[in-house]
Amino acid sequence: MHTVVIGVIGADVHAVGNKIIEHVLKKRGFNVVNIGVLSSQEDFINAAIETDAKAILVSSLYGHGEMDCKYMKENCEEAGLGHVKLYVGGNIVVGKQDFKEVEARFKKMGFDRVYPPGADIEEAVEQLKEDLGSP
Amino acid sequence: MHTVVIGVIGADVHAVGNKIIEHVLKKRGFNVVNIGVLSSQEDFINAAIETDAKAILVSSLYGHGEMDCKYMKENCEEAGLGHVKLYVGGNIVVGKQDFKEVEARFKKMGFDRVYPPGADIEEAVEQLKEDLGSP
Amino acid sequence: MVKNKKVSREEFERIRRDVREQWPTGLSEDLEFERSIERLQSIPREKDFSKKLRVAKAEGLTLTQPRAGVALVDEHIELLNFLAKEGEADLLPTTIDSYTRQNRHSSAEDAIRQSEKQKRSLLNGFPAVNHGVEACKRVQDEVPVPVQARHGTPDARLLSEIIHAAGWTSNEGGGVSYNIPYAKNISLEDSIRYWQYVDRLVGIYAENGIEINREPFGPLTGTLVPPSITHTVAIIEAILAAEQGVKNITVGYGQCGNVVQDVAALRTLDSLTNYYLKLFGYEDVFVTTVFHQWMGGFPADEAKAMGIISLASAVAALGGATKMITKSPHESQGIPTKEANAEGLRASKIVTRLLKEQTFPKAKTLETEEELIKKEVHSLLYATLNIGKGDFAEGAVRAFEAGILDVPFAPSEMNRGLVLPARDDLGNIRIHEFGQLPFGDDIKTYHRQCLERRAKKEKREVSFQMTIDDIYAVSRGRLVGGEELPKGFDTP
Amino acid sequence: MVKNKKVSREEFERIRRDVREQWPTGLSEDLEFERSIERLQSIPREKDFSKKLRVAKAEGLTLTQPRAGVALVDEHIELLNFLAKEGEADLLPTTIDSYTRQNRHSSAEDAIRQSEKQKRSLLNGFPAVNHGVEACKRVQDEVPVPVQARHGTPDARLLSEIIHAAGWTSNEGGGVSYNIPYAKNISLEDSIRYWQYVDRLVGIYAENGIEINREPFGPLTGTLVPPSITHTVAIIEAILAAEQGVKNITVGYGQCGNVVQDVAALRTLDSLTNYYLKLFGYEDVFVTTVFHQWMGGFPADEAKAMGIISLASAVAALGGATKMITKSPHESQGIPTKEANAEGLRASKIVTRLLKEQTFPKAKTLETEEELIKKEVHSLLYATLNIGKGDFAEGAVRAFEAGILDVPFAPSEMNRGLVLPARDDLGNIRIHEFGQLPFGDDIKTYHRQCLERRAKKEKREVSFQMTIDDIYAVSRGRLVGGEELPKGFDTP
Ligand code: B12
Ligand code: B12
Repeated sequence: MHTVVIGVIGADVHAVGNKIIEHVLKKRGFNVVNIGVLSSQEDFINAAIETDAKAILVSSLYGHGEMDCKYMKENCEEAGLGHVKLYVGGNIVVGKQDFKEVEARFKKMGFDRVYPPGADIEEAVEQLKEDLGSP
Repeated sequence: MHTVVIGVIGADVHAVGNKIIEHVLKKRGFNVVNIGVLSSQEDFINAAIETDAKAILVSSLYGHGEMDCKYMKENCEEAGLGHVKLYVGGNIVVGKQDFKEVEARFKKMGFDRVYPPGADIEEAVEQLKEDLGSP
Repeated sequence: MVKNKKVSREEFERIRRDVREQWPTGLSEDLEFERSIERLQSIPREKDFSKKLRVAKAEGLTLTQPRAGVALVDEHIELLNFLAKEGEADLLPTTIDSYTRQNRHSSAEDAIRQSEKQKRSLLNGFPAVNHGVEACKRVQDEVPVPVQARHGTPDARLLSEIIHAAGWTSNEGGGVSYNIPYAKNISLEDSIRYWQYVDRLVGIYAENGIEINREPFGPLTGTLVPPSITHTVAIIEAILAAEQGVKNITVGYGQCGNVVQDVAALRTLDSLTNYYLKLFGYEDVFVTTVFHQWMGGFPADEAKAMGIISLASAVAALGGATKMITKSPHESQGIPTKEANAEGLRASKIVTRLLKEQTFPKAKTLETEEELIKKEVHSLLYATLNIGKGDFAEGAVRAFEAGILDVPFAPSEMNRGLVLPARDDLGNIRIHEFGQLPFGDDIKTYHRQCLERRAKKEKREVSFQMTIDDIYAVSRGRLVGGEELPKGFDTP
Repeated sequence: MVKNKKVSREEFERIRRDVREQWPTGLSEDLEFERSIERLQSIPREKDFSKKLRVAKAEGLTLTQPRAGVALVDEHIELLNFLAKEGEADLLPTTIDSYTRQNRHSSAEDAIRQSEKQKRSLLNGFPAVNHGVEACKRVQDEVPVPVQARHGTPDARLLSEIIHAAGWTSNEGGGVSYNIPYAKNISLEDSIRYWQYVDRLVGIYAENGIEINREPFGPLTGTLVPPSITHTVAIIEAILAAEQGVKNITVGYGQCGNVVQDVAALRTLDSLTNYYLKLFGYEDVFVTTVFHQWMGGFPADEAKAMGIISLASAVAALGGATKMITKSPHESQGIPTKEANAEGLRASKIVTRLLKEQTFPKAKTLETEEELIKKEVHSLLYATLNIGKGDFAEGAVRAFEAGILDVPFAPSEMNRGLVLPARDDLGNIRIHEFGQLPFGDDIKTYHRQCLERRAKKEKREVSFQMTIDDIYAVSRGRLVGGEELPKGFDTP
């Protein structure tokens, strides 16, 4: 059973998607560590270290995602989590922007997968399984 | 009291605006000859000749206005009505088009004034009074 | 004088020969019944209007249907497919152009040529007669949902022959509803006869096991027509159609604006039509209703138009309409682009689907309004039947002559035009000049009281100016014309 | 333990000194009461929130108000003016950014600098504390309609000081409603104390003849919260505010989706708030209501979003809401452009104005729903008061601890999160797991019966999956999640 860390980054309190993601991932056989809303990069990183997680799924809904995720990949690497898959999803930038560009921006920041607003979590689980392989 | 001919040209049956235009023009002191809907160019011209009208106000709502108004100025001139003011209003072309262009098209066809969809008839009356001068 | 009597098969065939001669496309062999019946039998159920309406009624759904039609065939098919896919339309129309509606097929022919040359539609609809059966078959075959002809044609005999032979399973219109708002000096006797022919055609198909949907045009002039007047015309046309053998009828109504009046109108339209059909012995007619989104002048602003479209959708869904004719954000400007048309459709669709499980609750005010509509319709139908000496066809002709039936703002000279409507303080459409409408004093007093309440509120007399204000009101963002809002509270 | 007791002036002044030190802008001399009172007295009536609400209530109007806020002052003023002019907004907000909401003013400062550099707003709102009184005065002065701060700040003391000193006449929030949905581990005792301070500030202005409007945040998580739960929180906050001297309160409610439940909710929100304020001795509080357009997930399609926005507007108008918070066609995507925001506003505006004269009719189903909501609110308030030993402040804290008050999907650890809602067969929000809610068996049985009806229809058990389906439903174009429509009847 793979362990994954999920949470909502920054000063963001959008809790609904987070609760559903937890529910779906558990149902689909993951060991889910949910650090909830209002989580800092450190919270994510510490949780991943403590639980030996294989992936971190960052949610950002409220628009400050770009600022909150700055240097997250670098910080992960510094903490020895270079191997951990880094996903981000939600409404990760301010306003309605061309998703292709947004995706490119976040990929450049080191995220492995970037999801547009309202992305289907079931589909994301398939990709997660692909990326992580069998446990 | 100036006499003006009003009506709706072509195979057009939109009667509501026509009835209101009649009401407003009468209230504002015109002698109104209303030939109603489904009127041909000849109907307009004959009515103007018979009543010695100073202006013809063509309504076209249904979209065929451009075809129905073809050569109307020329036909007026031929009938000795070159001096009669020619106005057109309503939804005079098919679809939502840039009104500046539409206006230019109809002015080129010889119309003195061209009105956009939903034009305020009270304002048009002011312009009519200007154009015709005191009776 | 025209009578509400089934046209004999011999008579029908006699007229038919002349009708088919009206334009070369009428002579196509596809119009022979052996061929057309086979064609109609081959229509799959998901493209069959009657069948889709039956499912919708059973499921309590309100289906969406736009207006749409352009001059050329390929472009028209593309347009309809766009509306099915991007607009998620449940049903599709083919709006017929205005030359065809007046049987001016050679004007239409010119316009087709010009449209081809200029590569844009110069017609406000699809000239189905000019294009003929083959082209109409393509429309039916290449579009994924049921298609209906929608027009405004006093004499639609050839048009109807062609579209049904092509496999279209629904046709809008009627001898009154496609005359009074759509013509100037065609006699009602004539137009009723023309439409008896159209209905008889559908009846013949019915005898051969093919259920074609027919839809009287509900809103008439779409301009402040009180529900009882449009209902009466719809019921008369339903009866005339049923007599000719039509088995699947959709009666229509155009949004008035007061939600309670609208819901009352939708509910009574269904119940009264069923009641009168049965009363006069037409037992096996399947009745559905169609709600037309606001049929009067629209505001120029597109967002506001979307507001009206969605509000209308809520009323249709809560009122239980089986389908709804949608408008677009371009309504006040001109025939919509396909994109604008699809926007109107999608806004409509989500509202009807969100409200799918819900109905407007029974309430005292709703009951009162329903009772009023019923009483008025009873009066109008009684007087119509009376002046027709027991016959609804003759009755319709004579009732319009006498002003017993009278449609506000109609262009037809067959219409007396003595009735003047206006809104009351709540936005209900009431009558302030009754002309020759055969209403009792109780009804008249009620209307007057309602209007007096408004007059008092607005501190002015009930007058024609009030009616004019009401005609403009919606396009200016209000329902009841006249009253000014305090500064800072109205549109800037 | 926090008590529902007016904060003494000395205590207030003592706290005030610390509050003003939280960020340099707090030390502005404009915050001195002599200056701020003078400032507030100079606000013209057309820019005064309370006054405009009073007129709206008297006229039976539903006013429109968007969400809007960007990082920089000039851009923010431009945005608000655009929404007033092109959006015809009756009232304006200033939505505060999320760093400020968490009192992270130095993060906000960074983001302001970055926004200046990148020439686009990197903040999801206007950082009013960082900008300070002078800038906020400009907002008030350069915008033509009343302005309100809208945020989600558990500790909004400095923010509130600054905006009122700048002349803003309304402030949203409350000790419960700006904690439970907006925080994770701030204690309710703290947030209630913070908001007592904010209310006391408004009370001091009231003592000086200045009526400032306060608005508890109605929808809470905006996610399937049954009306009785949001109503109870609103009423508690109204009482807490009144105790501190607030005289003008707007209680709020977020659209559920079933029209009858929504209208019942709006009507009972008004009557219950007035009832309880009077019952507890707060006689002279002027109460209005605000309806929030659908607060859950929106569909991505803009036309469909417009449909929801307009439907919500119809409900608000018919339900008699005094104002309405509007959404935009960009809702599902991100903070709207000003154009998209204005579109939502205009669609909303026309619907509320068209329906201005109308109200939803009294009906049996409406009464039943109203009775249910009342009964539930009575139970919740009774239990809250009881556990608070007669005190609503202490009661609120202990009720959340005990799960007597419990908000579905809230992020706060102060919230038990045991309640699970789901829609019934008509789309009403019901409860399927009650947690510790103090409802009697009659209420619980009623909810369960409603849900059973749906379960039967959908041929499955009432479960968490049903709740999830309902959370997604509206964004997928349906209200009740789950049930499939026959082929050809749903979104392609
Ligand atoms: C009501 C209506 C109908 C009613 C008309 C009833 C009747 N017999 O009168 C019915 C339902 C029958 C109808 C039928 C059709 N209609 Co129609 N109809 C309308 C609608 C909704 C309102 C028109 C109206 O009465 N407005 C109120 C009056 C007071 O305003 P008005 O007519 O614009 O006139 C005022 C001003 O424009 C101005 N004015 C008018 N003429 C002139 C002339 C001069 C010189 C001046 C100065 C001013 C002026 O003053 C008038 C008084 O204030 C409009 C759309 C809209 N405006 O929202 C479509 C509209 C006009 N219809 C349209 C069409 C296409 C049709 C149909 C072909 C098909 C259809 N879509 O069903 C048929 C046509 C039948 C035919 N042969 O003509 C289109 C025209 C498209 C275009 N030009 O691109 C419109 C714009 C709708 C649309 N967007 O598709 N329609
Ligand atoms: C409900 C809601 C709220 C509630 C939240 C209650 C709560 N505590 O949970 C309340 C009312 C409190 C709220 C507040 C605010 N909100 Co809000 N809110 C919404 C809304 C309407 C729905 C969110 C939701 O619950 N959706 C349902 C869930 C199931 O979907 P989801 O969250 O999108 O998550 C799913 C997918 O995105 C995906 N997913 C999410 N994360 C990830 C991560 C990965 C790795 C993967 C694979 C998938 C994935 O899977 C999830 C499950 O299916 C959205 C708009 C919308 N979507 O329609 C705005 C929205 C998110 N909010 C927004 C904003 C700005 C705010 C506020 C700042 C201000 C405001 N406008 O009032 C505050 C923020 C407070 C804060 N500090 O965070 C903006 C964000 C703007 C932007 N990014 O440009 C939005 C988009 C609205 C808008 N258009 O302006 N909000």
